[in-house]
Amino acid sequence: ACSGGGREKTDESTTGGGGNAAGSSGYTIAFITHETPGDTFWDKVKNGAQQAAKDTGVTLKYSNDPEAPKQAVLIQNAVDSKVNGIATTLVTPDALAGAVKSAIDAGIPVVGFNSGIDQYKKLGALMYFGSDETLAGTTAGKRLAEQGAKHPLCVIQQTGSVALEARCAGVKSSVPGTENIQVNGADDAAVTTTLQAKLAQDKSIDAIVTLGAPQAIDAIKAKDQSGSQAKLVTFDLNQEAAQDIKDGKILFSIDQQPYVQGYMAVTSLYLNLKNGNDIGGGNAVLTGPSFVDSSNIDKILPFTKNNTR
Amino acid sequence: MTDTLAEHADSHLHKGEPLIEMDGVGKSYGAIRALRGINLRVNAGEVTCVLGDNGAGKSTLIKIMSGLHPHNEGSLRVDGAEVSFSSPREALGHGIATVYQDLAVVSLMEVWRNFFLGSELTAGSYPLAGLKVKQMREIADTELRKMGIVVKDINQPIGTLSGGQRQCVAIARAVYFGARVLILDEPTAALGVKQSGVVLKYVAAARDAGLGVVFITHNPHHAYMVGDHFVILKLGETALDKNRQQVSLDELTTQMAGGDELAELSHELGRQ
Amino acid sequence: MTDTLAEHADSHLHKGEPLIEMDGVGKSYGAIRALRGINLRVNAGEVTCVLGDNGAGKSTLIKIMSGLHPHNEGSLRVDGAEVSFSSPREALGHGIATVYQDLAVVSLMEVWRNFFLGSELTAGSYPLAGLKVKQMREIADTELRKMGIVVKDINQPIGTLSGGQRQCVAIARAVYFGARVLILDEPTAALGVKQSGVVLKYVAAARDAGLGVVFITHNPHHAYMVGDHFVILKLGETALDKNRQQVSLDELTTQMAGGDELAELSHELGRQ
Amino acid sequence: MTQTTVEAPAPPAGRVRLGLSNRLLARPEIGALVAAIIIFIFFLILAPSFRSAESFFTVLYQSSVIGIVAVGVGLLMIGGEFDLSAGVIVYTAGLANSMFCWYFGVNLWVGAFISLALCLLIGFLNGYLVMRTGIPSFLITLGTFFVLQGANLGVTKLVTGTVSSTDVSQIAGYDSLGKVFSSSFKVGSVTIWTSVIWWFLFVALATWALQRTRVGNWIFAVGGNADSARAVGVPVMRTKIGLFMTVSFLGWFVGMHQLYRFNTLQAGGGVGNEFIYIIAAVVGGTLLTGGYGNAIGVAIGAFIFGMTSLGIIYAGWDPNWFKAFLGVMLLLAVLVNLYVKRMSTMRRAGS
Amino acid sequence: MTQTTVEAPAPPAGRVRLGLSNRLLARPEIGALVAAIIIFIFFLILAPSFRSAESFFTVLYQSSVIGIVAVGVGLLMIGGEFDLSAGVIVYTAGLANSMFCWYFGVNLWVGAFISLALCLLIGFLNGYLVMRTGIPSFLITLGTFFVLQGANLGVTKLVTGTVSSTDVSQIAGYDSLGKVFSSSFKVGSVTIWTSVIWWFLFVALATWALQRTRVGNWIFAVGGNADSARAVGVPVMRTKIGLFMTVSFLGWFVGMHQLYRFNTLQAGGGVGNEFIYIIAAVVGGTLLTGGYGNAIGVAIGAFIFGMTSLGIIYAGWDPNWFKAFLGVMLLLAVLVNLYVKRMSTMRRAGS
Ligand SMILES: Nc1ncnc2c1ncn2[C@@H]1O[C@H](COP(=O)(O)OP(=O)(O)OP(=O)(O)O)[C@@H](O)[C@H]1O
Ligand SMILES: Nc1ncnc2c1ncn2[C@@H]1O[C@H](COP(=O)(O)OP(=O)(O)OP(=O)(O)O)[C@@H](O)[C@H]1O
Ligand SMILES: [Mg+2]
Ligand SMILES: [Mg+2]
Repeated sequence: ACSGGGREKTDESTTGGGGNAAGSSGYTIAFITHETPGDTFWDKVKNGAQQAAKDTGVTLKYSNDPEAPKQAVLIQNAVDSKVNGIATTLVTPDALAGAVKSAIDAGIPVVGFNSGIDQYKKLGALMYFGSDETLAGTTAGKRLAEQGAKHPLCVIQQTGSVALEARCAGVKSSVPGTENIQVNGADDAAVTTTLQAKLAQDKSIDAIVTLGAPQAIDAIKAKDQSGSQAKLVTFDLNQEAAQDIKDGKILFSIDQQPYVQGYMAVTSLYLNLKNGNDIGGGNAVLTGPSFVDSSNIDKILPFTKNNTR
Repeated sequence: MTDTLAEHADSHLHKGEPLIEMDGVGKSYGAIRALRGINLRVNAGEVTCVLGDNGAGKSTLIKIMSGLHPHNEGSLRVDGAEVSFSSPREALGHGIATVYQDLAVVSLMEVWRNFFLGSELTAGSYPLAGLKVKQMREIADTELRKMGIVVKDINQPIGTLSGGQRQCVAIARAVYFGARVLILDEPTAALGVKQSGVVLKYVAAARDAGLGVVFITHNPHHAYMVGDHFVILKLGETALDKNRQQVSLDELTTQMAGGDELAELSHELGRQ
Repeated sequence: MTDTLAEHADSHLHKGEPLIEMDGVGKSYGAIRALRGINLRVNAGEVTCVLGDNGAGKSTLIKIMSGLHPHNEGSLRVDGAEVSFSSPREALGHGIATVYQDLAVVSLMEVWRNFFLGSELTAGSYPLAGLKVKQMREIADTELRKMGIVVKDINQPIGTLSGGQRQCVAIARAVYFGARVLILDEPTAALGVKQSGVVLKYVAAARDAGLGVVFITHNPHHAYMVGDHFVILKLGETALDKNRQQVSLDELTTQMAGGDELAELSHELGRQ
Repeated sequence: MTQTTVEAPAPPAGRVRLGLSNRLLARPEIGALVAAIIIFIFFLILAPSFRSAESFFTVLYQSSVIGIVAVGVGLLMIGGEFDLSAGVIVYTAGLANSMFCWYFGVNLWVGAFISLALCLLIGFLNGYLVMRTGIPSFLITLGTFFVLQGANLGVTKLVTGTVSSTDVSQIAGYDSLGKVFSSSFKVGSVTIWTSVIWWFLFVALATWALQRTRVGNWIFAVGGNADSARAVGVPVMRTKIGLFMTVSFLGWFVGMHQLYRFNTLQAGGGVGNEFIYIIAAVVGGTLLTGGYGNAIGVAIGAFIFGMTSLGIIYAGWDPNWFKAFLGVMLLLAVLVNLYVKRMSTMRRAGS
Repeated sequence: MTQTTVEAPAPPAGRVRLGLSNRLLARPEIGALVAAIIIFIFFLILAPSFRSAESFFTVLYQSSVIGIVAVGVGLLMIGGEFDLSAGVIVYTAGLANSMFCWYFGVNLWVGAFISLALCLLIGFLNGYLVMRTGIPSFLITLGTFFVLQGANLGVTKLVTGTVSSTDVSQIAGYDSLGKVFSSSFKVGSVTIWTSVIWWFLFVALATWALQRTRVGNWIFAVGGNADSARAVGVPVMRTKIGLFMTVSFLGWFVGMHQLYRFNTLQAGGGVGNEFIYIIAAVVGGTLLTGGYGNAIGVAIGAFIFGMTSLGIIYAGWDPNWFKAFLGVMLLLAVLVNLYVKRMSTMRRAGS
């Protein structure tokens, strides 16, 4: 019995097709993030890195821990494993400085990505690919302000996360009326009811900024329930969120192009090892922020289905 | 009392017929050998007294009969058929009810719930059948009163009763549910003179109703008052196995004390 | 035995001098009144027997003396000074050692650790002082052997001992640490004839060493063998309070049974 | 046959009949109820936007999503065991249903039943391993928790290539399943979710089972003293395994609700909720060591948790301090519960 | 004075002297040790990059950070209580020190002592509330956990305006404190952190205290049966409060290490670690219900956890399945531990 809505059976792996076997170039690269497991954003970063590893024939070792001290141990772990290069996020640069230094002392090139744009040079990382969380927030805030938002609600789905707080701080710097709220990102029902409660408590909220695509979906549900007219914008994308942008339920998304972050971090290390290249010529390479809205969603929608945007 | 025992006793019991037979039964905890080569018969309408020093293996013996621990050696037959109980539930299914020395009560549960635990009265037999709560409360209360125990509130947690009162609940329960065999491990240890008397009467009544009774006690007077058959254990082995006709109270006392220490004691204390 | 008691007994004890005095003591659990208007003296060199039915309040009475529960009414004096113990530790500090009915042992701990629990032998007095492990093992072993209990391994958890063996550890401990007053709550209940004899000898020895002894038992024979003074409780109140000179064994038995039920029982069972 | 008789003594004085108010006070859930009312009034006073029927039903909805699983967890805790996998199994259930049907293109009902079978199997395994190995359930279910968490992520990634399940709203069976598990209706301006009604039903069933059935008796017994229970003939193993399976059944139920309400599920969801269930049970008066508690109390506990966590939002307090407020409120609830219970035993005994 | 004498009976046969191998097998930590060795060999075979001294010391370092607090948590669990605030208190300690000194511009040593006092106070409060109210420690410390979590975030935001503390490396006292809490030295190519040495020291101290001191005896007793312990004169309240304070002292110690190694701390850190400590203790053979366990076992448990979580990464296994691997390894460790313990009691009894 075949029902509609299922998998499109002809649709074979789109990211496959040709390329090198992993490991064929002989390099091993450690790829370390502060991901909380199961996050859609990081999934795309990982996808980019894996694709790059495939394209360049590099063996990729992915690991992650949201707590800085543990991330430092993961970097140490990579050094012990004598990898050829390390790509790491630098969300807490001060805390990671020691570990990065020990990698550099061991002669392993380090590339920063996603966060740490101001400090990566100081720490001794060669290159940087990413946006800047504060900058992304500021840009989003500016565009919201243009739309007339005075009192946005910034939804933090992981308590105490430095990166998420920076995004909200950015929004606030553009729209001083910004207010933060903490939700339990691991439970959609809890996110929805918390937002419902907040919208009921403060009727003057005229915009919601979610910091992850799944929370944007929950926010739509909460808006429906509480009859709020607040505008909704989000960071990052997934298939549903992209569809909602197309449907006009989400105003726009601030896309940092996570796939590019992962892809470039690996590729740049490969090029550096192989060819001594220095992408960006000593300056950070920005992967965002770029806006996804009704004007360009049609072009982007197919890519979100591949989980590459 | 009469009612209870008569009502619940299996009506097919014939006095003297063997209910439980043990042949060369042995039991080890890990490698501590607590019991070895025990031969014992529990007959309908008779009281078998098991006596012995502390640590002799009495409790271990009755735990085998009641299905709490399986035996390692020898054979155990119930009604002629060889069994090895895997749980006390099976033993209860054969009408074997036990009072354990280390009380099997659940402190936080009400007195009446403890009384009926594992043998609840229900409106049907399926697990979610409703309990006949009122009836159970009444029965528990009545049975306890027969032993001279009046609890202030049958709904109070059994943990708030005194040691002896708790013991009485365990005894009343076993008497009520023991249809064929009643096993009592030092039931009178924590009891006052009056309650002890009641228990002895119960034992006699059970015997008279045709049940097989196994009675463990350290009190030779109590044992001799009701026993038909006496087994003394020593370090896990049978040291004496005699019928009432073959042994006198004095002999029993002496054997239990492992010599004539008691007489010596009275002498030594120099008071009598 | 002699050594232990003589060694540990407070040398300032004078026979007949009051160690514990209770005046109109009462105790309620929540609003259940377990005890009321109790007057009791525990004298040096005398054995005070407390007798009574199940639930009469005997254990409650001794728990007050040993500091486990504070009393609600009346006054408790130790060595003439009014006290209200806030913990058993304080009572122990006054040389009052107790054997509780619901055994105060920690199942998972080794036999010797249980023996010395709360009164460890250490190289110094500060809390992190090293334990004299070897010595403690030896003493525990010796004291148990004196009671006729030989455990296979003094390092085994006390939970693996039989009920009676555990009781013996508790008694041996109290005897060893009781410097002035020894309180025993149904110590012989779980014990065999031989071990009961040993306990009675201990009681006598403690008395002779000048200690005050409080002895709770349901066995009138045991009580009369060693007692100097008899108190019977009934529903939390004193029902009888007599010296040895004023009461005979038969009278005591009759009183404990609440009438002449025991004789009637023997008759009824029709066996004697 | 009867030569000896024992006569029952005359009924003495001192037998207690409790008055209505005392009988009420003696109920074990009364403490939690009083705590809930105090917190409720507290938020009514402090949070103006809390004072509407809509808010109340939002709180009820949130409580029901916690409360349905918490009832099972509460029963299990009364039975003396823990289940740390109760949080993730909700997502396992939803993910299994959604991905199975998407991958094989079958009706969602088929997937729902397969998911149910899977959950019951997990519950059975939890219970069986606990009983067979003698390893504490805390550890066994911690293992299951990790394994399910890993499998949720690993399998989802394998099947869909992303870390969330695909949208089920276009697959056959979606509408009927949605009706069963996640419909809502309006009464005036208020939205009432059927999950709330299901929650009440489960609580009522659990209450009745605990108090009025043989199985309930067994649950108290195995939690209070498993050895004693076994000795008097309670089938300890069956009872405990049944409890584990009850938890996973209820987890499955909420998983269905989440799936059909949100259409897609994140593979990393549910982590941390296992403790919310335990908190609800304990705040509702369940003893952590087993053998004591009741289903209504657990429901009130879930309500207290849901009300507090949303109430802080309704009150508009500084979100940075959210957890601190939550902690203080929970401690207060437990203290009130304890205090009322003490009072009630005093009065009961005294009457 | 002595008229009556009791003679000791002649020593009978059957007294047991254990052989060396049996004495070894009888030690309670042997099960955990065997499990650790099996997992170690397992990773040696499967993960090439695990086979270096550097990796081993990285694992040791990671284990020490878990292990130091876990020793305290293990002692507390032997004493029959839980501390769920043990994870966040590490960060509370570090944050308090760093922000106090930054805000008031004082020497870091002053802040370190103030932070120590604060932690000891929290530990004391935990213990005091547990003993006084009779509410289970699980709940009380859950409350503390929430409160500290909220306060960490709230205060940090208030003081620094961000969610991490400011860099301490420029404040006076940084170098000397760094020497004490987070220095390292090189032996060949291997970096050895002093935290590993501190960990060994604390384990040795705890082992000795448990086995050879009066306090150790009390800890076992209050955990095994608090009522019985009280009845024979053990100061239960003092012992338990002391245990809670030990945990918070060790939490403070690790907090200092984190601060002086990483210079800044995230305000949201430490959440979830409380369970890692408990897991380490339980994998190391500590009984969840109290009264049994030992410090070396807990240390081995921490090592197993550290080794497994890093070993999976050294082996380069699919990170999506990380948790699943972790769960399976932990279950295996517990099973091996149990199996060895059973074997050893058999042999011990049999000898
Ligand atoms: N679970 C157990 N593990 C190890 N040894 C045990 C266990 N239970 C009992 N034993 C040992 O088996 C022997 C017999 O114990 P049992 O309890 O049968 O004695 P008993 O005759 O009932 O003694 P008492 O009169 O003191 O109750 C004792 O030496 C005891 O230490
Ligand atoms: N913790 C408690 N809470 C409430 N009631 C209690 C408590 N402990 C004892 N009681 C009640 O107090 C009364 C006296 O109990 P106690 O234990 O002192 O009796 P006892 O004389 O020692 O009896 P036994 O001979 O059976 O040991 C009993 O009615 C008992 O139910
Ligand atoms: Mg016995
Ligand atoms: Mg008593």
